Amino acid sequence: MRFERYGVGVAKGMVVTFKHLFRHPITVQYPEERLVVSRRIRGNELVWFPDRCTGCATCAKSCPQGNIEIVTHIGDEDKYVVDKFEVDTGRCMFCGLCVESCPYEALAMGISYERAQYRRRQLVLSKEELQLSDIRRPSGYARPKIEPTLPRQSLLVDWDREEGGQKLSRLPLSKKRGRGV
Amino acid sequence: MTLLEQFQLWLATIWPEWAAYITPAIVGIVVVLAFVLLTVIVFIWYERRLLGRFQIRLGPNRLGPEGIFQPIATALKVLLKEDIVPAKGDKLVHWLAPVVVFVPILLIFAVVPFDKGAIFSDLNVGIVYVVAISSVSAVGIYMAGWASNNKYALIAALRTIAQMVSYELPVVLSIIGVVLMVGSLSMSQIVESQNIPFIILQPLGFVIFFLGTVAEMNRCPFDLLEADSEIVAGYHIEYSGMKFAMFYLGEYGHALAYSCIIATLFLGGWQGPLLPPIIWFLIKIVAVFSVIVWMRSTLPRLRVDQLMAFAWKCLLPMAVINLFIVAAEALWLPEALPWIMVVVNFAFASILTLLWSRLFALGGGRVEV
Amino acid sequence: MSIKTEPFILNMGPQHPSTHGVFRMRVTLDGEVVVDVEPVIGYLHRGIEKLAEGRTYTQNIPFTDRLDYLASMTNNFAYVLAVEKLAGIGVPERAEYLRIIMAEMMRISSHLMAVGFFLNDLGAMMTPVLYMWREREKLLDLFEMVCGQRLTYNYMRIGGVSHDIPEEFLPALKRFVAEMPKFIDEYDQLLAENEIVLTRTKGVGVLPEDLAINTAASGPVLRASGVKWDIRRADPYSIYDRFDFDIPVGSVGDCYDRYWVRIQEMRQSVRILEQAVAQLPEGEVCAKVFQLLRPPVGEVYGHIEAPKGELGFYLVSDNSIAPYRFHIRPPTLINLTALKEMVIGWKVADLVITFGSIDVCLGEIDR
Amino acid sequence: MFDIVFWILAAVTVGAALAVVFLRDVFRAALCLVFLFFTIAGIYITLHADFLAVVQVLIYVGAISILIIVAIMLTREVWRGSPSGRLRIPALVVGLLLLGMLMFTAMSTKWHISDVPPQEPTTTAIGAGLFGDGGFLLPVEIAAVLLLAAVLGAIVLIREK
Amino acid sequence: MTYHIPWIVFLLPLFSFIIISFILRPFLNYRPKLGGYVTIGAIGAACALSFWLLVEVLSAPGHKLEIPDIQWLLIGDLSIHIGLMVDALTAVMLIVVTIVSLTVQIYSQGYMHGDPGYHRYYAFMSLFTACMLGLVMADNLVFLYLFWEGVGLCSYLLIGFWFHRPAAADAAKKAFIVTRLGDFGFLAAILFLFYKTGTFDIGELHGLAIAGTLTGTTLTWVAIGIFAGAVGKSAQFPLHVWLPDAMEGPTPVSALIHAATMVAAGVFLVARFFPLFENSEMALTSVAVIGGFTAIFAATMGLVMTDIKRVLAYSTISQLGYMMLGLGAGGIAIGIFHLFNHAFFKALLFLGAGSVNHSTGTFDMREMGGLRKAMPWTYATFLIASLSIAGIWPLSGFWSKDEILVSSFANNPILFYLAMITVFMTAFYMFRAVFLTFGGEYRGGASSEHGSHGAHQLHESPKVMVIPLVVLAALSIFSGWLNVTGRFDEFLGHGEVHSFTQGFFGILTHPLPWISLILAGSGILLAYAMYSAKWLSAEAIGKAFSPFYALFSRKYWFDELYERVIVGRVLVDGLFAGCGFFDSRGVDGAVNGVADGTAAAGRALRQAQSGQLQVYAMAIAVGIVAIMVCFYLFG
Amino acid sequence: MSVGLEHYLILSAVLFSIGLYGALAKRNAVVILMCIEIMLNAVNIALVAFSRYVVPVLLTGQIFAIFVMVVAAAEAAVGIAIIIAIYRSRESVDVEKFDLMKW
Amino acid sequence: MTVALNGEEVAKKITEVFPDSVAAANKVTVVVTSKSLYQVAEFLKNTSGLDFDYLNNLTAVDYIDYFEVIYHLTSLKHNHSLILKTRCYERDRPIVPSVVKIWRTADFQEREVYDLMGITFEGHHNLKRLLLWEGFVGHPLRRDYL
Repeated sequence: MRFERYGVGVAKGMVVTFKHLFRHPITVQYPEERLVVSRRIRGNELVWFPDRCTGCATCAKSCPQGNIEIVTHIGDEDKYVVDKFEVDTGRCMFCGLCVESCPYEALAMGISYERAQYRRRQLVLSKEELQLSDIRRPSGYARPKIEPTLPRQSLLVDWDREEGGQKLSRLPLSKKRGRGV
Repeated sequence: MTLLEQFQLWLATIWPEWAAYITPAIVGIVVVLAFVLLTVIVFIWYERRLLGRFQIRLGPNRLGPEGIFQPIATALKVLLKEDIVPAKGDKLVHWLAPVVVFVPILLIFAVVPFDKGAIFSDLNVGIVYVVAISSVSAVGIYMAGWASNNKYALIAALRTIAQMVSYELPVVLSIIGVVLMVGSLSMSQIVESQNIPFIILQPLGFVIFFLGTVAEMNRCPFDLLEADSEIVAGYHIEYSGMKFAMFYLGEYGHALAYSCIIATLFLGGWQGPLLPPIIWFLIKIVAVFSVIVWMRSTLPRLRVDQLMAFAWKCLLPMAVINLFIVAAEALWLPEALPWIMVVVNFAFASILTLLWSRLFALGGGRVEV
Repeated sequence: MSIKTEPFILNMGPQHPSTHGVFRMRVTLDGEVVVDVEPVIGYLHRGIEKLAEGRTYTQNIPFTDRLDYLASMTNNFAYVLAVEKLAGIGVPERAEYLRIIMAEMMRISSHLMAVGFFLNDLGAMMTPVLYMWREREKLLDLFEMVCGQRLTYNYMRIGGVSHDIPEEFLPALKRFVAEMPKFIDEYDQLLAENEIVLTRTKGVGVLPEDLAINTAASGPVLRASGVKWDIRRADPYSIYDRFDFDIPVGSVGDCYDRYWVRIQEMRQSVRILEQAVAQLPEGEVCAKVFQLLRPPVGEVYGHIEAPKGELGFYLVSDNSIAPYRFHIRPPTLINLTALKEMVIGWKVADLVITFGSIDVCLGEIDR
Repeated sequence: MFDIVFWILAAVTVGAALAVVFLRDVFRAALCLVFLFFTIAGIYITLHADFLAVVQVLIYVGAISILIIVAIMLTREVWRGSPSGRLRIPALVVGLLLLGMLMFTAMSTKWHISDVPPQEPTTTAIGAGLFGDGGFLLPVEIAAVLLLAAVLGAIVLIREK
Repeated sequence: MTYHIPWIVFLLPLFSFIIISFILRPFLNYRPKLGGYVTIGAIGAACALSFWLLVEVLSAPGHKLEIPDIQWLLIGDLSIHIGLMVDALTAVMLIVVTIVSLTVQIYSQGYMHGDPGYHRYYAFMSLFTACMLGLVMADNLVFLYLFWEGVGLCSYLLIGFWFHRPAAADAAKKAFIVTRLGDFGFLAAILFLFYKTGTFDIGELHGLAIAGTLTGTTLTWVAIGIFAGAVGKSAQFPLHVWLPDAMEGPTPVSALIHAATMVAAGVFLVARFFPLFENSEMALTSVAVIGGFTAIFAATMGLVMTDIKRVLAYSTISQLGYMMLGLGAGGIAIGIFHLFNHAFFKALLFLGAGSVNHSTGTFDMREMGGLRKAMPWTYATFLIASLSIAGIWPLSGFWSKDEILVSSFANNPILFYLAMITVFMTAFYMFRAVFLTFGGEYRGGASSEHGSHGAHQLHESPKVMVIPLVVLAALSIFSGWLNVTGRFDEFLGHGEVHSFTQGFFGILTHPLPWISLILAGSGILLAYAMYSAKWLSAEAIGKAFSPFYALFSRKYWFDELYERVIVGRVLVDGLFAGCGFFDSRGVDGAVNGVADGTAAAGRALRQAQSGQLQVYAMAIAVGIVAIMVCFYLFG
Repeated sequence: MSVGLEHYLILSAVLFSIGLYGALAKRNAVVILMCIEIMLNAVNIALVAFSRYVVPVLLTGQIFAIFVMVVAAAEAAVGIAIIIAIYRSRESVDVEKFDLMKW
Repeated sequence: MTVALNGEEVAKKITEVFPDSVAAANKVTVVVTSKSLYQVAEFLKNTSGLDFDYLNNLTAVDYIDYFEVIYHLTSLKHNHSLILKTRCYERDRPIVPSVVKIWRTADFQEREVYDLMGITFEGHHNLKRLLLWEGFVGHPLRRDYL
């Protein structure tokens, strides 16, 4: 090594880190603070609307993993009645192809991201579990109608944006406690 | 006359001799240990927070106000972990190694003057004692690397030997520069004779000493013993639990000890205006430690041959030249005019830096195989 | 002068901080000097090529996400391009632009990781990684906004892209494009001139030009060796011929050149993004393509310039809904071919940084 | 006070020395040697030779023991242990005889013990003794040359042809 | 302060050597010029200080500076001092050495440019200069001898500078061995002198010689021994054979060492011990005779050489003979004055030859020619030097040479006639060289071998080489004028006023200069006739005088004589064979007898030698215990 | 009897004898080197003890001890170099296999 | 724009030098016999005007009747490309000469094909399984592997 620049390079780098010492950290204090996720978030669950579902199994066919298990019988009015609609979210890769392919918008991605479980079995979601509830809400992925109803995503690009001459050094966060957003 | 000796004299008037001899020793040990352990814990927290801020993170901030109790939680977590000894390792040596690393570091604090008279033992060979004792921990690191029966650890052990031995030379030579000015090896006298801190009088000596000690305590950019991207964690790769905690404490204790030594040798120790001396001393060690953390947050690591070349080709010759200059000045410059020395030494420091950056290369590194 | 020692074998990996995944190098060391290296791979082998033979063309898109997971959108892109070429499908104009915007954002994101972890391998204690992660997070936010995921996007579709971009996307992207050069300057200031970095990287792990071509190295690795070969220019796909950008070329082919080329490519990508954003037309984003696509019998080799090099898909169709043969030409596996020649005689630390400077992704190597 | 310290140190020293000789594991023997060096430094302190004690630690613990440990590593004889040779019994006899003679000499000789209290600190005195007038300046120079020659010799011996 | 100056003058080049070879070593790979700058700086400073010293000496009483000694060794009662003496002789020599050395070093910057041994060259040159300065300033014999050998060593190293060439290596060895023969005499003389007087101090020896304590045979033998050293170093007959071969070294080396300074050390040595010689008629006569004979002897060989450097080498031997003649016949001042002038013009001639070589790539005059146009500066300076060496009024050579002629005329007429013939020859061979080299048409240079030096590539040497030539040319013109009024003689302590010190033009009123000028002029004319105008055919003359030609060109078969007769017959066949016989029969017989007995005993005893360290250590330990037991039991 | 010169001398003698036994009896060359270091240290103890009790003013014994340390350092360096050099050619550090000096 | 050379023209050039080496050729590909593959590859790399110095991709397809090994070649100098193929019909032990000596890049790719498709490349210096472990039974990418 020849210090051809007398250590100027080292000093320059040290100046950069020193400058960062006075910048505001970008860390988010999860779980007290949460970033608002995208409106199109593909959270790790699915939401199934039984009333819209015709039991056509397009979703099951489009799934690359063959994760969706659907059992139907022909009920009244020559319509399929869904007996079993199970999704193994432990094997699901949340590609969203089932949601995209559903012709009746009966399936949607969820917006939740805290779905860790202690047992693999618990990741297999049954027909009842998949339905819309307080903790299971659909995201706007491939569902343009839902999309505008969701809150605006917090972006890191806006982190030190200046607004009205004032520098925002905080991310737009949702401070709500509890699961989901 | 240190405070402990005064205490001992006073005790001797009321207690039997042996008790008067032992009690102050115990009191001193307890005070120093308490200081070291407390400060180390604070330093661990401080480094993590500071490093976080350098990296635009927050650092630990959950436990206690500003996360001050995080090191304690970490320590608890580490203590509760399973103690693993490699099956083919040398169990006794594996157990001894952390002790051998940690104890010498504690011993260094025996001669650190925290305040006027506040020194555990004002040895008249204080600074040589520091150098001698700190070289012992190299043996400990070597033992750890050996006993782990792991190739990464062994590489680290070999690096230890090379690095510690190489960097000891420039460190000692730059210490001699200080000793020449003071005329004594005693740490308290070194502090007392610094009306102008030696960092101003001997800038080059300070830089050499600082870099040398950073290498001795294996901090970035000389942290080749632990180089996590190359040899994973080096010598403590096979350590866990309490024994790992000893190494961890030892590492920070080392940093603390050398911060103290740097503050004592070059920054004027506890001397300073207005504030009480102990506060000044703390400010100085924190400042030194902050610079070390700052370097760690910025600089990449040297390669092993460059590290050795840096010691032998850059630091050692510069230290020798610095020693000559200081010796000449100590001989010939009038005592009354220290500022001439400041000017001359700064000039020499910049000239030498320029020369060395122009003339010395640390070598290519490729070996024909 | 060297002291004679007996060489010993060190298994670097599969669990090692610097192997960027589960990669193993069986290294023969003489002291600290590398005498021999043999890469041992396959720890992440999932058999994607075999799996793909049993799935439809559309269903295979999510699998391509999992190749180079640091640049999954690019993998989508390469795959759908190959399928479109095989089946002769046209793509709407807006979709072309969106694809290129995504590909270039992906390139920046991938290079940020590559450079950051290269510097981390040098020992720079996570700081560059964290700084670069900050910019990468901004990009990931944008990706998430578009397709709802941060890592495996599954965004491209045969005939276009799956969704149009939301309205807040373009302002955010413009803002990113405006501030990104400033941050790249900051990276340069942080370590590009650092003496330690220069000493560690200059002349280390040199891949000479002829060897680079002979080992079919591609991407920044090839360009760092002084070969001005970029598929975006040499064999323009999609609409890359409409953009104005330079191809940074190294001179020596050492680790520093690879680092430098990546930094420069980020600047060029920002340039392309600026142009693409300015020209973005309105319109459809996906052509009408039958879900169970049956391309005519034939074969195709489609390749694009992925961030890590030439990413190729070789597809054989037998007019069924699933490809008859699905082969991926992974750039980083082939870039690794010359690893042994690059590191022999250097130290362990140089092996680590040379490996880091190649910028591998094990998801892609093992497939 | 010093008496107790001396007895403890002496016992530990002799124990460590015996361990060096009789331990089978060479690496542990070397560690015992390091320990021995330490205790000898302690013995120097009981003899009011503080500078020498520090130097003992610096040179023996910091340098020589590391050399020895490296040598053990490079020769890789640790697992083969440190067996005794054919000369075990004669060596024991000679050692004991020599010990007897030395102890007899030490006990029977009338030493001229000086009443002057020991000097402390010794650093300045040793410095003056080494470099002062009528001192050992020439031996110091020769020692320096010896060290240089030893280093060069070691390098020449170690380097590959 | 004045006392320090000689030391500084001596130490500057020495430090330059140390700095180049030990401190600058790591940088020289990428800063090759550094070595040259250091040397030039050191010698330049030494040169400036030498002038200061000269001024000091001029103003000092008795032209002698008192410099305190430093005790070096104390062996018993004998104390050897390191000391320097600066008197008039030393001051003159200092000037000569430093000026020539400085110009040569500057010249070498150009000449040695790009040589892989560039810094080695400068290191040796510095060392040589240091030794030479030490030699001329030494005030005792030990010191003197040390540097005497030192310059010999440097000469050896520099002749063999291109040691990969066998010729150079052989020449270096030859030079070293032949000069050792003379040094043997010198050493013997020193030891003998010490045995007789008990002192090494030159000043004291002078005193003893002048006071007459040292007389008779002792003095004569001592003087002859010292002169033997001088003969070796100054390449006088019969030890002249090494000098022509020494031309294998780099040309600047030839200029500095083998023309201007080291070879003149022999002359200096005789001058230094002149009080000893003065008191011995025989020694003085032998100096003169050897000198005079060498002068004409070498000149004859110079007539026929084709290698320009060899011509100059023989010319050097011849001129050194002149100096010896001057010393023997006239005294210190006359010999040294010729040394003084000769140093400049001979260095100039060599450097000129080097410059020619730089351009043509050869030293063979038959392949040169016509360089006058291509190298005007070299030509002009070479011509000045040639005129000067030929003794043309008013160039410097004229003044010193004719002074020698005058003094030899007064002293020994036979030598005077020989010297007169030499004047003619000198003029002839020098101008033969000038016309062959610079006149006529270019004959191809080294291109006949490898074609790299075509005529169109002829060029003047770079400035850094030309400037030293010009400086030396100026000195060759003017240095002789110092003695126009006899100042130089006076300075060197030469009492009698000479006929030659009668002013610039006054000299021309005497007949002798005219004779020598005519002789020199006819020599030049003959050379012109033969080699420039071609009135006479050189080949024809060569044929006509073929026995002489053969004799001259084979150098009187001296090399063969030494090789075959002395080394082959006398040493190998005679001495060595005799010794061998005695050794193999007498000594070996006795030894073998003893050895056989010993071997038998050894065979029995070696059983104890197991080769195992610990057994031996055990023996030692048992021995110690046994001794202690014995001590207690019986002591 | 309080600790005096004799005690130190006996300690020195004991250490020296142990070292001697080790140097004579062990087969591993490195261990022999270690034993030699013990012997040197024993000598040093004696020297310092003499210095303390016989000539406390002069400190000559301590100065001698320093020289002994210098020699010990040199000896360790050269000795280990020799051992390693032999190890390379003989693949062993067993002194009973070193019989190069035989006959 | 990379120009795909007409296979038939290239085939003509090849047959001029190596008759009987081309098994088939069409607009985009040249199929050569596996025996002459090495020579043809060398020819393609070293012939001026062709200069295929860059082997983009090497793979194999199992067509049940035969294996086809495909070489995608590019010339960086002229910016043109060619698809070279060879076929081997023995299902038990298909053998193709290795081109590692010509294009170093074939090292890993041939190993991969050997691993997954079971084609032996003769002359490869280190033909071991690449992705799967030693001792794995079968070659997964063959059509008959289940």
